[in-house]
Amino acid sequence: EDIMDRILQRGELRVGVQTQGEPVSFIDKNGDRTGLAIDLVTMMAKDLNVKLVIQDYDWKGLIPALLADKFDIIAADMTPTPERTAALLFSKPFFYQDTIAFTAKDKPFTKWEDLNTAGVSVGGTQGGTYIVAIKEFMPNATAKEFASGPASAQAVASGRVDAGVSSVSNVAAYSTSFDNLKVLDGVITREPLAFATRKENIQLKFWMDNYIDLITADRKLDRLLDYWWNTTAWEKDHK
Amino acid sequence: MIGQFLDFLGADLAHYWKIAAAVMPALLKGFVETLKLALVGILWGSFLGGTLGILRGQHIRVATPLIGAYLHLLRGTPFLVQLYVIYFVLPNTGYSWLQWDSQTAAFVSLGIYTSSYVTEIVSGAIRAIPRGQWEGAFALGFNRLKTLRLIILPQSIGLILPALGGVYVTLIKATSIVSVVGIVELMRQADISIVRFPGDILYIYFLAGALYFAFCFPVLMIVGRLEERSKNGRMVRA
Amino acid sequence: MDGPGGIDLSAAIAAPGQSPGAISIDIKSVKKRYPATANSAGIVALDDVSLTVKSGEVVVIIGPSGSGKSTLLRTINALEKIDSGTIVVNGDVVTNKATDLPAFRSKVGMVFQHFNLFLHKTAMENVILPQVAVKRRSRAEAEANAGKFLAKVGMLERANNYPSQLSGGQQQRVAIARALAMNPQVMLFDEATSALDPETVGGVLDLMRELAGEGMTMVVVTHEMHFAREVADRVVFMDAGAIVEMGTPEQVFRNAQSERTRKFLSLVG
Amino acid sequence: MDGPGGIDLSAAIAAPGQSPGAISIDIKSVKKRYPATANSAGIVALDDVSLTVKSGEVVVIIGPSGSGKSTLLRTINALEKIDSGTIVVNGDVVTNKATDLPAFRSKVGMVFQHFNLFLHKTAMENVILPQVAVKRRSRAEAEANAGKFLAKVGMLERANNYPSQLSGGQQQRVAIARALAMNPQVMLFDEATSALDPETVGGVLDLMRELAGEGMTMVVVTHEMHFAREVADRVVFMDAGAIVEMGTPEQVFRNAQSERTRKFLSLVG
Amino acid sequence: MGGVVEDFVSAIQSAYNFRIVGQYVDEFARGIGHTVTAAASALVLSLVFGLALALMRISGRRFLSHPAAAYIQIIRSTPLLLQIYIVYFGLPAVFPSMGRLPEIFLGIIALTMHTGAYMAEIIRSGLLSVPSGQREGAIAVGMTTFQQYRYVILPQGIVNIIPALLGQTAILIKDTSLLSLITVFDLVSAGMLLNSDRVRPNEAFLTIAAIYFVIYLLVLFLSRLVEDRLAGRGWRVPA
Ligand SMILES: Nc1ncnc2c1ncn2[C@@H]1O[C@H](COP(=O)(O)OP(=O)(O)OP(=O)(O)O)[C@@H](O)[C@H]1O
Ligand SMILES: Nc1ncnc2c1ncn2[C@@H]1O[C@H](COP(=O)(O)OP(=O)(O)OP(=O)(O)O)[C@@H](O)[C@H]1O
Ligand SMILES: [Mg+2]
Ligand SMILES: [Mg+2]
Repeated sequence: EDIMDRILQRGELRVGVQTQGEPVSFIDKNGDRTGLAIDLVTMMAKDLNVKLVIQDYDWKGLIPALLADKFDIIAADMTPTPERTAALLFSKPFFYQDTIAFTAKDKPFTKWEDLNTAGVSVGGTQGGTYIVAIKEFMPNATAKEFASGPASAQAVASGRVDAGVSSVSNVAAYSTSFDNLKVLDGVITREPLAFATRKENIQLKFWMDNYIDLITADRKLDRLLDYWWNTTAWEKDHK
Repeated sequence: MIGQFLDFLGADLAHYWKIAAAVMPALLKGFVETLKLALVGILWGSFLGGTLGILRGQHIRVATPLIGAYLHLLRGTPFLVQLYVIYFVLPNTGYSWLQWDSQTAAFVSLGIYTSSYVTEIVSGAIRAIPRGQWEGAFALGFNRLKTLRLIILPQSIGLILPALGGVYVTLIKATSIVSVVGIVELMRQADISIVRFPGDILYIYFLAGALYFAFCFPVLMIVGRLEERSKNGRMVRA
Repeated sequence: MDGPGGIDLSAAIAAPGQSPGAISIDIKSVKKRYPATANSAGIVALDDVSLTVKSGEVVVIIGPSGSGKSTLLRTINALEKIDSGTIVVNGDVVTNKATDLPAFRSKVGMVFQHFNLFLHKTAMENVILPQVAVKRRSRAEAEANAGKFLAKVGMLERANNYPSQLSGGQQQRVAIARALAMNPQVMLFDEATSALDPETVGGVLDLMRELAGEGMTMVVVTHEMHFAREVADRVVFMDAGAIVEMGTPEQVFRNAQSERTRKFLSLVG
Repeated sequence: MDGPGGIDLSAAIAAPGQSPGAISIDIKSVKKRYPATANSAGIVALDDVSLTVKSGEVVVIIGPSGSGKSTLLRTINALEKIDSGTIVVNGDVVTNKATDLPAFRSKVGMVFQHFNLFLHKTAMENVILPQVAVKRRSRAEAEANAGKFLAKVGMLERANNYPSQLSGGQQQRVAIARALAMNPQVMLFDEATSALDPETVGGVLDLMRELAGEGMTMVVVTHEMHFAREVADRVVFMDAGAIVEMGTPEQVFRNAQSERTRKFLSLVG
Repeated sequence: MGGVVEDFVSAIQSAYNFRIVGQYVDEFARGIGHTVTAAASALVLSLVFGLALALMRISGRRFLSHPAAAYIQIIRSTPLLLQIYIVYFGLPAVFPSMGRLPEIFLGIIALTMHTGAYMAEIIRSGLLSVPSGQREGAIAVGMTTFQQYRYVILPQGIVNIIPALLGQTAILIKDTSLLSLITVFDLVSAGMLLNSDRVRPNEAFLTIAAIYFVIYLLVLFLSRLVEDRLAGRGWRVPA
């Protein structure tokens, strides 16, 4: 029996998310879960005529839960790396996110390449691709893995590490919260974001690919990106 | 950190007030969830641990080593992994009755985890009661169960309660791990709130800490009182 | 003894169907071995011991430390399992697996060297609890009984004290009241006075003397030779797990047959 | 006593500068009150007690339970603080705050009713430890000494047993060896035999008798009237925190002045 | 026959792939190193610190016992996570020279402060469990207070609480995983790295569990050794 049949029979699309931050997936001022990824899966469920069921997991639990069939797809900032793609099926990327670096205002660095120096410590989030980026693009610096993005930002702000690496959107949020942070010039890497599902759910993967093609074609995706990403329009509704 | 506190005393009171107002509802919701988890863990863990502890306190040939293995296995592995096995691995065994939702899995694993500590405490306390108390009761015609219920347990309770207090507050650490199976308790609510206000990470953890304190402190106080009572009162031994 | 001693115990003693002179305790060829453990070699604590006690009789067991006196006494109410032999007490075959031991033990009173009062209960409650829990008496009846026996041993005034608030002699008297309140057919005493200071020993011995006088069947392990001489109907001398000498106090103390007995008596007397 | 007793103790006894007959222990007007607690009223344990003990003298203290015998003995080596009065032992003013109590106590041997051997050490190590830790003797010297005194008390064969593997009498003999190995100027015994069974009491009393014979200054609390009569140079009878009677054994046992003493002796004798 | 064995091996390999775990040997070794270092140092330090607190509590002097009691109560009433963050972000703010101490060092301080409070309560009960006669025996032979503890009270008291100390040590070993919050790469971090790189939760979680369990068994074995040594071949015969 195919996964799509099961979703239709159940009448539920079960989605696993994590709370990685604005504007991809977060809890807004009203206590509602929202963000770009959430809007996307909401649209998917609506177009399938099924109910959307969202389950929130800690990063440690997200992959095991998907593999144990607790839900159908992961809608989080999960990058389809070659290793992961060997174990999961990813949809086409629906979005590319820039990875950048930030530091404290009193630090002498101006562009991210300055960080690639022996003795410089750079913080990122555990198990995330930011750490991979630090190790790959700043081999001379020391990578420090924090449990969460905010912890790494706090560490930069309080001088525990020299700089941090995160997504453009996260860094934007950190710079408004800490008044002594600055963004370093240059984009370190671009991360594609995609939905993931279990290996055997082949039809669901194709369905998602097709769906992304469709909403690209009819520009619904562009409108969403304009709202969530290219402008700050979302802030007055949710912040 | 100290700087933050100085700010707190100074100009930024309004800022902290705003953050507290924004995150407290979520934290309180998480706190209720944490209390629920702790309570279930305490009840199940005490019941299961009490039963196993009583059995282990008796020197029964097969039960004692078996319970010992149970206890060491649970104490030797992290709660995170126990939870993982119960929620993610057991369902793959194919028995439908092992397919628990995250709430049930969390309750079951917290209960089992707590029981491993309670077992040790109860069996230790029972063994600490002088043999003469058993013999005195046997000689009067008490059977094993009656002796336990009327003589041994009432006397060991003074040893059990203080130690239980320690376990109950340690259990709190475990409740913060169940977010792995998708339960949003206090620590998870704090983490989610921090994503909204990344600049106030310490302050938000501090607020969460205050809520934990509101659970732990009374538990330890009550236990301390009970300990004092069992010392001062009638239980003075020669 | 400082309490009033005027209450008659005959109600507590006259066990149904036990006419004085009938055999009350019958111990036949009992063997008991403590197996070796990591720290100690195995030991034969009782080596083919036989003894009968008649109803109303007072048998006193004496002997050196480690000779098996306590072990023998404790086998009578099955606190120790034996390896072979039989023990019958007033018709109950103690050594029979089918025997309901708790029910049987409730008919045998035992008094220990270290009293073994329930530490979390007052003197009064120590006497009430077994009556209610084991004999299923009503609380009112148990209380009345407890009052009676505590008065008997002179402990009524201190009925509300916890064991830790009583002297050794006082605790031992409560322990005796607790045993008596169960209306035992037989009383067993294991060095009931050796944890007491010399002045209070007297009171407890007086109480035991009084019980004996009222016709209670008693087996008493003691180091008090005066008491043995004066109160015993029969004296048993044990050594190394065996009964070496047995007879009237006169026979054992004046005219012991074995060298071992004479040596022991010379050291202790 | 079953061990060889032929070792001379004079080395352990002759305290420098203590000629026989000089005052060794001088207790003057000592008062001691245990304050009231939640569970008990306050009690005057020692009420203006004075007593001198000469070097080489054996003083035996008798009296009913709770009369203050232990308290008096324990004040001599400052195990109990006193409220007023002075105590001087061989020139050390025990009641002076400046006195180095540990150093002083190492010159006084004390033997307890419950032995208080270190449970986690063998008999041998019990005797060695205080010599090394307190007297700072070399291990070799301490071992030689320990062997000597264990032999003296007849416990050399069991030197490697833990206290829990020894009978009461054996433990008490080790405790005496432990005290003697410190070369004390004075020995204090608090009911050294009352936790022992009657047969083993003899051995320990023999050992104390021997010590007395060799000229050790001793203060002995005991319930053994035979021993008091035979060994004491002086007998002290205490009641309710006060010394009621004091004199030679003859005077106290045959010819007690006070009614209380006579009553006590009639009950215990 | 061979077929059956192969089937069995491949069934196991699909549930737990040794080859993949083998590729992370270096990471696990690094994680074990940090976990063991942190746990062992914090164990020793918290025993010393706990002993000091316990002695203060039973000293009978208010100016010692009250602060100790308050400290113990407060530490036990607040989450370890908060204590770790306070030490990590707070300590360097007070002592700037500590700003660049290795994270594991600060982690050990935090674990010691936390575990010390629990150890204190256990040690206190152990000290109180030594019969008063033992102390009197020591006093009477002229031991100073220090010698009484050193030679008599501590050796005996510790034997009584070895099971409780073992239990607390088991908790401590697992608590070291919280140091990953402040970038210490521990055993759990190694597992989580495998989990997010390779999407193989079984390999991650079960390996962690097995290694922790081995460490625990070693500690259990050590505690038996200590018990045997202190308890000498059976001085503790039940009364
Ligand atoms: N639970 C036990 N395990 C092993 N050996 C035991 C046990 N109880 C008693 N024994 C041994 O059995 C023998 C008889 O012991 P028992 O207690 O009957 O002697 P006793 O005559 O009562 O001595 P005492 O006068 O010292 O009380 C002794 O050698 C004793 O060490
Ligand atoms: N630590 C204490 N606190 C309060 N009261 C005490 C304490 N120790 C002894 N007493 C009381 O002081 C009095 C004298 O006690 P002490 O132990 O000196 O008597 P004793 O003559 O040695 O008696 P026994 O023969 O029973 O040993 C008793 O009433 C006793 O209850
Ligand atoms: Mg006995
Ligand atoms: Mg005394």
